[in-house]
Order: sequence, then structure tokens, then C-alpha cells
Amino acid sequence: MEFVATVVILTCTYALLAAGIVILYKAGRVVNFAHGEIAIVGGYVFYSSGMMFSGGEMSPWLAVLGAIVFSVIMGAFIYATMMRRVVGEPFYVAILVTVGIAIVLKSAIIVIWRAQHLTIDVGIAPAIRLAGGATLSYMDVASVALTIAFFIALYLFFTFTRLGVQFRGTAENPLLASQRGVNVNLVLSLAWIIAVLAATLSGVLYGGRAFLSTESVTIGLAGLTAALVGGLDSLRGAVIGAFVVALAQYLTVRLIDPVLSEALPFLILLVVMSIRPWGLFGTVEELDRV
Amino acid sequence: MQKKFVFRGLAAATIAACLAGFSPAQAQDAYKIGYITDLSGPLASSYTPTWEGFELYIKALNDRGGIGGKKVDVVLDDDGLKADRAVAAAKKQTERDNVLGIFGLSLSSTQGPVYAEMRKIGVPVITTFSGILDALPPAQPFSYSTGVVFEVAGDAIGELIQNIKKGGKVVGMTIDSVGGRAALAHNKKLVLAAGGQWDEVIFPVATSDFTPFAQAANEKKPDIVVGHYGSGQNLGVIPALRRSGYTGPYVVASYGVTEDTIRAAAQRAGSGDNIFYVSRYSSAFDKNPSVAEVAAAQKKYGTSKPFSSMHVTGWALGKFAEEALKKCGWPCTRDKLDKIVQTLKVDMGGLTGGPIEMVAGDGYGPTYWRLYAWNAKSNEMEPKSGWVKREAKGYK
Amino acid sequence: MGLEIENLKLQFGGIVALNGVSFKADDGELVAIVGPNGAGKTALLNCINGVYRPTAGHIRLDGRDLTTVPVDKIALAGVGRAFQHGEMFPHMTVTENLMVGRHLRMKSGIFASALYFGRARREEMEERKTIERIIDFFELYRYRDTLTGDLPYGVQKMVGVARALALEPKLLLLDEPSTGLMREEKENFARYLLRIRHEMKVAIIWVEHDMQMVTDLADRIVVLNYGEVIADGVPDVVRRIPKVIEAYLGAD
Amino acid sequence: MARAGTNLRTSYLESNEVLRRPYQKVLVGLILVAAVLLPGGSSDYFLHLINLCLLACIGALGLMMLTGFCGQISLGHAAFLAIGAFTTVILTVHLKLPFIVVVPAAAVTGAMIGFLVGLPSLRFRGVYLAISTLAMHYAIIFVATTYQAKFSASASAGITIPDPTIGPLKISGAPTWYYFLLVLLTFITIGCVNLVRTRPGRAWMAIRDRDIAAEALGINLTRYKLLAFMLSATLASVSGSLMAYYSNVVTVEAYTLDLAVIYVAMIIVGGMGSILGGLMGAFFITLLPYGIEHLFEFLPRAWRFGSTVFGVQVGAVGVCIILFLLLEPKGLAEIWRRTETYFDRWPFRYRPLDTTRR
Repeated sequence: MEFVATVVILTCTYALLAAGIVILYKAGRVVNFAHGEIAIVGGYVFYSSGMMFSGGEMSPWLAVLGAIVFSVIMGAFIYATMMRRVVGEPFYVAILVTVGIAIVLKSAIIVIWRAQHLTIDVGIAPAIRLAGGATLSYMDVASVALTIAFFIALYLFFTFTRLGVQFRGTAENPLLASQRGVNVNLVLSLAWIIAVLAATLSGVLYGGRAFLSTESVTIGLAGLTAALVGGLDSLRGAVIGAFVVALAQYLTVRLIDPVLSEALPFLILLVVMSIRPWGLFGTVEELDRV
Repeated sequence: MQKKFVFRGLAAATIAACLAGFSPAQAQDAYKIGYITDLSGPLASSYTPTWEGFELYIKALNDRGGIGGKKVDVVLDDDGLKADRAVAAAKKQTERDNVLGIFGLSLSSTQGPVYAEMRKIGVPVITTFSGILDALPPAQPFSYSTGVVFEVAGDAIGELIQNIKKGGKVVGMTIDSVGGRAALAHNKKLVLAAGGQWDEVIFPVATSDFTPFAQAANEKKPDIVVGHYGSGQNLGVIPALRRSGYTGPYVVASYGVTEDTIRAAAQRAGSGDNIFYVSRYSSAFDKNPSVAEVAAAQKKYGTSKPFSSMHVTGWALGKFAEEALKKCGWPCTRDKLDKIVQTLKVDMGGLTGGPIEMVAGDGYGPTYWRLYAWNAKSNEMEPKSGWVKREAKGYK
Repeated sequence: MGLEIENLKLQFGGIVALNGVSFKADDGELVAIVGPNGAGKTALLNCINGVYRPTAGHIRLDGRDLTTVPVDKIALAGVGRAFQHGEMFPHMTVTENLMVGRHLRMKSGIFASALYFGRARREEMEERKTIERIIDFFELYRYRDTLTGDLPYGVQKMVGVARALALEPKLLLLDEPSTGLMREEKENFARYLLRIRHEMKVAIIWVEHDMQMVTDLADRIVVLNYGEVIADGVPDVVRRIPKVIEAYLGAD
Repeated sequence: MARAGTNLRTSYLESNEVLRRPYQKVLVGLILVAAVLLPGGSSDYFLHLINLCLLACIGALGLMMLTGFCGQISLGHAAFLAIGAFTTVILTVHLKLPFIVVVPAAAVTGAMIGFLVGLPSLRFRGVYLAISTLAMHYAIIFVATTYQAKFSASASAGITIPDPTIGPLKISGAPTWYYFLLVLLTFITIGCVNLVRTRPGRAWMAIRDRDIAAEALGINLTRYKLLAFMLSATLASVSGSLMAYYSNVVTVEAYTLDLAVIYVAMIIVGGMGSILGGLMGAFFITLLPYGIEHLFEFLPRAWRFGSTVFGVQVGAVGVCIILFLLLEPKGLAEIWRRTETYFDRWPFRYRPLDTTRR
């Protein structure tokens, strides 16, 4: 029971990250190396805005508001000032810009939050008792529910809203989309906002279960692995990939050697990449035309 | 062509900054000492309060008029827990700032290279926290420590947990670091010697979701769990252990773990019951004049971190530094300071169980350790044992 | 001997790009390949060049089967290719681009080159001379030290042809070399093409859209439609085949 | 030989020269003279920083050859440095081999590991390659950590390496190291410059610019990509080995992903595809944190800024990466080239005929 709960919660954390990475890849063929940093900074912002006016007691509504404001500003800012300008540059430029963003965000944790270890204490009281004395907190339950809600919302958004359909069109062919009157800038900044929002959610969940610090940004790599394992352009793949990574990590800890669990996602990645480089659900990239 | 100007400006500013920085050192009329620690890296939450304790002491000292009318000037550098940065900072402090000795320092991985480098130049290095054996007899020259050495801590904890339960099954947890493993090994030795059983869980350094590890520990059906790591891991492991259903005693080995960390962890775990703490220095909750003095200074000068035993640790180092410099006199030199420190004995009052005492060939001396228990009702730490003395000996 | 293509088939999933293409090109012969868009002209070149592996059929050059040989080895066998969009190395100068064309004719390895002494240096100088002849041939003097990325499109395409020729190929593949050129450039190109044909003994496969140029210059024309050869012969004959007029002109 | 002006060249040999204009030769000469005289007029601390720069230069040139010239992006450079450092540990501590054997051995080991790490490049491109090098980084660091943990009970502080000796000469102290590194770096730089103006360098650049066209011209992608990885890993490994000797200590904690990113930052800031850029970038990024530290010292009560300084030092690297990528993608080398052109042409403003500079 406990085993299922842990893997499910870990899957949720990674799936949210992977979903953000997938959305960004679909939107602009950008692989975001700053996703873990964004998630953790999002968690810090959630914490700080919750604590802002309430002297020691966390206000969940303020915190949520802060996180949403952060996501909108951060997403739009990254797109408008940086990613918009790297279109048409060699592929590595976009990647390395995100690496730069990652470094800057990490330094923000040091400068603004003094590299403090933080935990988010909303809904951490035990909610469900499992067999064997283990407990699940409200936060854990909420994290699963929120992740499912997020994915359903994403599905509805892409299928039924005008903007969502435009997004899919832009992902397939930006040039054609812009010729058909789609506001590509709006769509792409929206992609960034959604991705940052997903990352922030993931960071908050993570901060509730473990803790936020400059070290915890490594979850970004787990998210990236999940996205790659599932296929960089498949949202369904993101969830499956997250599950594979979470399960493998858990099993290594319990059955093989806990120490290996850090390097493990990458080993999975190497295996998947050498068999199916485009991931479990990804589409094969077409060859360069000459 | 605006961007061109931006870049020229950037480049010019950097070059100017570099040139300006490398100007020769000025004449000094104060005791100049260096302090290097991790203020921004993974262990900043432990080392910042330690530095603040040291800073409080020096501030109070300078406000009293310094040592024989000479102020003490501390040059602070941050190593971010990176060895190369620590060495560069030490070189800078010895050459540019001409410091007499270097204090503080973070983990063994940064201390080792700094000890080695400063030994070449002949600068005494006195650390607060030390996972390193350089200071234990037979000690290396110029290398001293006044804090925790993993091996000694493992030893002391192995003995102190017998106060909680004799001869039960102990599960030691640590991160995959050499120091952590060494602490486990010594802990294990004493547990087995007392007729108990032993098991261990080791996890990667960069872990931040501890649930699987906690579950693994719980499955070993322990009577006592001991955690050999810093604040961050305790913050994660304690709630994870309680979530996994383990309600038995958990011992925090104080490698820079502050009281507010335990409070936060206890709060997240839902209960502060059955949490213990083994410390080299007095807890901030101890009621004795020496700790009260530190608390008063903290109130007067203010610190960024809540008052904790780490401030006490830093304060004790400050006390040691003052005594050394006072004996050294004016003008003090590095060699003279080193000679003084080699056989220095400084009374610590109630800061720890006894004096800090160096003798030739030993850069560590006997240390004193105490078991505390967290009182879930008052949210305070209470002593559960007297001070246990560990003799410094060859652990190599 | 020259190039022999026999019953070449290329399939991507369900799409048939080439369906049983067969034709020949002798040494010194200029064979033009024409056909409407999507007829499979570039796909054919990609097969000859080794970029695509054909599903069935054979490609032989001077009797040697090249069907399964990897791209770089096909170049070694003597196939030079000028690409449709030039495919220049944009951050290298014209001279350097051409020197890359000489890559196969050079020997210096990494150690000799790092020392840049003795044989390696002599070889560089030798090949630099060879390049100068090609620069001369294509009248590229003023662009020697210009990055190809900075060149006008027309010049880039000429450098592309020059680079393929620097390989000293037995078979030269030209993929729509005149598309996007201005009138004057096209005339120059026609001149180069004839000189290549007359002065160097290479078989040339020339994919082209400009029917007039093709009928004026080519020795033979192969017409492709939907991946199949619908005509193969001298220009004057091919021009009058009704199927060709329908496929080609009817599309216009 | 006749010379009509600074831009006119009368032989192919001349046109392939690196320092094409007379004043460039003078400038390089002056820099070398200044470099030789430097230890006389500066403190050991300053020399120590310069030594760090020189060591970084060797590693950065390695990455520059791989990423800047061959176009294969790698996030595994820290692992290559670690390979050099740990080879040094094994050979000096266990086998007690002398310096003169250890460093070449580290180079060979680096080449072998580079070969292995390069293998995925045959199958993956772009992002996927970057991530596979990331995976390799973790694999290598995992092995190194395990080794260090097993090494000895007191290895948490790192493994100590004695000062190296070449025959009777002991390389110890900043000035000796400085001269040693200066000579070595000069040779390595000359080698790299030669490579990029001859056959292998052109092959790499062709692969970087357009791999399909390069292959169609007969360049064996497998061979040249692997060669680039091997060369890159060799230089990094040598740098790591020397760093181990220089600091007398090896600890796996030094070889983080952050370090790999710092090397990437060096080549971006210096300018992709430029040897000069590699050197400039290595100096710039290595000195940047120290420069920032000194800027902070002008502020009142400097010691209050402890963690802020470090945060800013970390962030500055990121800011540099972003700013250079977006605003000056050709990096410091391009800024230098523009400056040079400006003075070369002064008071006129036309562009020089040759636009390349590597």
C-alpha cells in the first residue's frame, strides 16, 4: 500500500515536470534545462507569498495567488525576453539559454532566500492511515488530485478551447499558423506560462513532501528523464515516463542499492535512448531534407 | 549598436574590478584573522549560524576594546562548499589580507585542501566542524579543530544512545559520503559492543525525497534510528520516518543541526515525541550563564538565523581565538600563533562539558558530548544525560 | 562504363517515392532529369548519393555496386554532389569550403596536422594550388576569403558545384543548380556546365526545372513522373513525347 | 618577398598564416614577453588565479574543439576532468609513477573515455546528444565516488597528491607552476590553431555546419566525431590531472554538473568556433567571480554580504551565458576582432577583406 502511495506521489511530481517540458518542446522545439530550478523557485515563491502578511502562519490563498502571479510573470518574461529571440538560431542556443536561466534562478535562491532549507507546511497533518502504520497527509492526497485535475484540464484545453487548438496548430507548423492569423507570440507565451505553472505546482508538492533547497533542483533532471523516456512530444508519454522513472527509483532503493538511485534515471535514459531514441510514445523526427 | 556599448562596459567594468582588487595589502593596526565557511552552499543553514556566533563574539570583543587595545578584524569568505573556492579564499586571505590564522571552514571536502595548502605556507587553521582526521593525534602541523569529528561523534553517539534503550536494534542512516560512513562504522562498533544489533541505510548525497529510504529503515524494525547528516536531511527524514509508521526513538547526530530545524521537522512529523539530539556544545535552551551570555549578545547585535547551538559553537571558537591572540601578544605572527595554539587550554564555562585543550601532537583534545531530548510540549530541548568525555586518540 | 541504375525502388512507409527507375549515364555524358514537383528527382539523387537506402534495385558506378555503400564511401567511389540549396558550410570561407572538397585527396592525420610541419604543410600548399584552379574555373576570385554564409544565393550555388568538382568525381550530381539564379548567372552556369562536360571526363546527372536550358544543353533527358521513368532519350525526341507534354506541361 | 600592404599576401603559406598582419605578431610577442615577466611583479595569489586560468584554458580548448568546431554539444566535460584527476590518483598513489608518465597516461585514459562517451554521438544529435553526455557524466562520477569512498576511511577530505617532480626539478609554488603551464598551454594552443586551419579542423567545421554535406564530400562522420571527442577528453583529462597535482588534492565533489556548465559558459562567452575565444572565455569566466568579489569589497561592511556575493558570482555566469548568446553570439573573440578592425582601419571604416579569425 505504502509502496503504491509513494510511487504514485513521486510519479505525480515527475509527471508535472515532464508535462511542462513536453509542452515547451512541442511549442518551440526547446528542451528546458531550467525546469527543476523553475519548480523549486516556484515552491519558494509559494512559501514566501504565503508567509508575506501573516506573521509565521501560512496563508494558503495568498500562497496560491503568489504562485500563479509568479507563473504568469516568469513564463511570459522568459518567452518575451529570451526564447522569442532564439528562433532560427542553432539548436544549442535555446538549450544553453535555458541552462543560463537555470543558473540565474539558482543564484536567486541563494541571494533572495539565502539558500535556506524550506518546507511547505500546508496540509501536512496525517489524513489517511495505511496498513502498517504509514500515513498519507492531506497534501499527498491533494497532490495526486491536483495532478490528475491538471492533466484533465490540459486535455480539455487542447481539445475544446480555441486557444488550445491554435496551440496544437502552432506546434505542428508555426509558419502556417501565423499565416492563418494565429497570434504565435500569445500562444507560445501561454505555453511557457502553463509549463511554469506545472513546474511550480510540482515544486510546491515537492516542498511539502521533502524540502526546498538549492540541491533539490535535481528533480528537474528526473523530470527531463521522464519526458525523454516517454517521448519529448507526447503528454501521455510524460505520465508513463514519470511512472517508469519513479518506479525504477523506488525499486532500486528498496531492492538493489539506495546509493545507485541518483544515477539511475540516467541509466534508464541510456537504455531507452539506445533502443528507442524518440521515447516510448514520441514520434520519430523526420530526417533533414537536402 | 547599443549592445556593443553594453558589452564594452561590461568588459571594462570587470577588468577594472580585477585590477582594483589586486592592489597590495595596506598596513594594519588590528589582529587580522580569516574566516572561511559555506554561507551559500548546501550546508549554509548550519554554517551561517556558526559564523554568526563567531561574529557575535568578535563584535562583543571589539566593543569591549579589543585585545590590549587592538581590534580584531575578520576577513570573511564564502566557499559554497567547494574545495577550489575554499583554497582560493585561503590563499587570498593569507597573501592579500595577511591574516594570522584561518578559522571556521565547512565540510571535510573543503577543509582537507585548505589544511594541506596552509601547511605549506605555515598558517594555523582552526576549524569548527571537522570530518577530517588531520587534527586527531598524531595531528598534522598547523591543523586544529574544536568541533565535531565524524569518528569521534560516531563513538560518542554509540555510547550515549545506551541511555535511551540498552541492547536494542539500531539502524544508522547516513548520506553516501566518506565521513558519514566513518561515523556509522564507529557508531556500529559501540552498539555491537553493548550487545545490540546493527543495520544501516545509506542514500545518495543529492537525495531530497526521503520517503523510500525511510520506509527501508522502518522495514528493518529498529528500536532506535540514528541519523548521521546535516539539517536538510533531518528535515526530510524525520517526517518521512513518521509517515512510514515508525514512532520509536530517533537520534539526531548534531552535524550542524540547529534546534529550529528539529522544531520544524517535529512539526512536519506531526509530533516531536521520541526525538533525541547528541551535541558537542550546549544547546541554546540550556540555562547557564555562558549560554545566557551568547543569547544576550545575540539579542544585542542581532542575527539572521534564530538562536541555536550553532551560535554557541561559533561563540566558543571566538573565545578560543581571543585567548590565542591574547597570548600571542602584539605584534603577533603566524608561527607564534601556531606555537600558542599547540598547547592552548581555554575554559569554556557552560558552553560545553569542559575546556578546549590542545596538547603537542593533538590538534583536537578531549571533547564532551551530551544527549538531549526534544520536549514536544514545551518545544524545547532538555538534557537527558551528563557530559560524556571522549579522549582524542588515533582513529586512523 | 559510367553510372547504371537498375530498377530502383524507394518506399517510405506507404509512400512510394521511386518505382522501378532504370537508366544509364556514360562518362562525359550530361543526363538531365526532369519532372514535376514530387516526381522523385531529389529522392533519386539521395539514393545515388547514399543518403537514402533504396528498398530495391541497384546502383552501379563503373561496374561497382554502390547500393548499400554509406554516404562517405560513395564520395570515395567518386560521386560528387551539389545540393539543391547549396548546403554550404556557412561559417567557413569559400577557400575552406573547397578545401573540404579536397578532403578525400589529402592524407594528413590529426598529429601531422597539429604539428603543421613538413609533409602536412606541403600537402596543404599543394591542395591550395589545386583549389586555386577551381576558383579560377568558376571565377570566384573576389570571394576567396568570404564566409559562404555571407555570399549571395547564386554565388553559394556555384561554390556548391565547385566544391563537388573539387572532389575530382567520376560522377557529378547537380540538384537544380540553376533554380534561384538570375538570368546572367544562369548563362554563366550554362557555360561552366559545358566546360565541365568538355574538359573533365565526368558523367553528370543534372536535375533541372528549366526546360529550355535542359533541351539546349543536355545530351539525354530522363523524365520522371510519380517515381517512374516515363521517357528517356535525346532532347529533341523527348520533347515531343505526348506523355511528357502531358505530365510536364500539363501541370503548368 | 614583396609586400604591398598589410592585406596583400604573396604566397599560399602566408595566406594560411594565423597572425596575418605585422602588428599582430608584435602584439603576440609583447604578450609573451609580458607573460614571461609577470611573476616578477605580482603576488602569489594573483599568480594562483592566473594558474587557474591557464588550467581552465587547457580544458576550455578541449571543449572548444568539440563543441565550437565539431558542433557536438557536451555536458560531460566535468567528467572528463575527473577522469584525469582520478587517473592521476591511481597512478601516483597506488603505482607511485612519476609525473612525466602520469600526465601522458591521463591523456591516453582521457582519449579512451572520450571514445566511449563519443559513441552515442554517432546515433544522436542535438538535444539527445547533450542528454546522453549528461548521463555519461553521472555514470563516470558515480564510479569516481565509489572509488573515493572505498579508497580510505579518511578520504572524505579528498585524496592527497604530492608535488610533482621532473627529474631533479620540483614543480611547486605558483611561479614554477605558472611557467610550466604557460609553456604547455602555448604548445597546446599552437597545436589547436594548426588543427583548425588544416584538414581535420576543416572536417570538424564541415560536420558542425552541415553534416550531410560533409558526409557527401567523403568525410567519415564516425571517425571525426570520435576524434573530436577523444581530443576534447584528452585535453580535459590533462587539465584535470594537472589540476590534481597543482592543488595536491583530488575529491569527487569538485566535479559537478555546474563545473561542466562553467566550461560551456567559457566557450560561449569566448565565442564558439574560435581558439582565441576559448582562451579569452576561460580567463573571463575564471576571473569573473573574483572580480565580482572585489567589486563587493568597495561596498561598505563587505562581510555582511557573504552569501549574496556567492549568489551573485553564481548568477553572473548564467547572466553572461544568456547575454552573450542573445546579444553577442560570437563572443569576446568577435568584440576583439571588431576592436582590432577599428584600429587597423582607423580613420576609415570599411571592413577588412578577410572576415575569418579562429
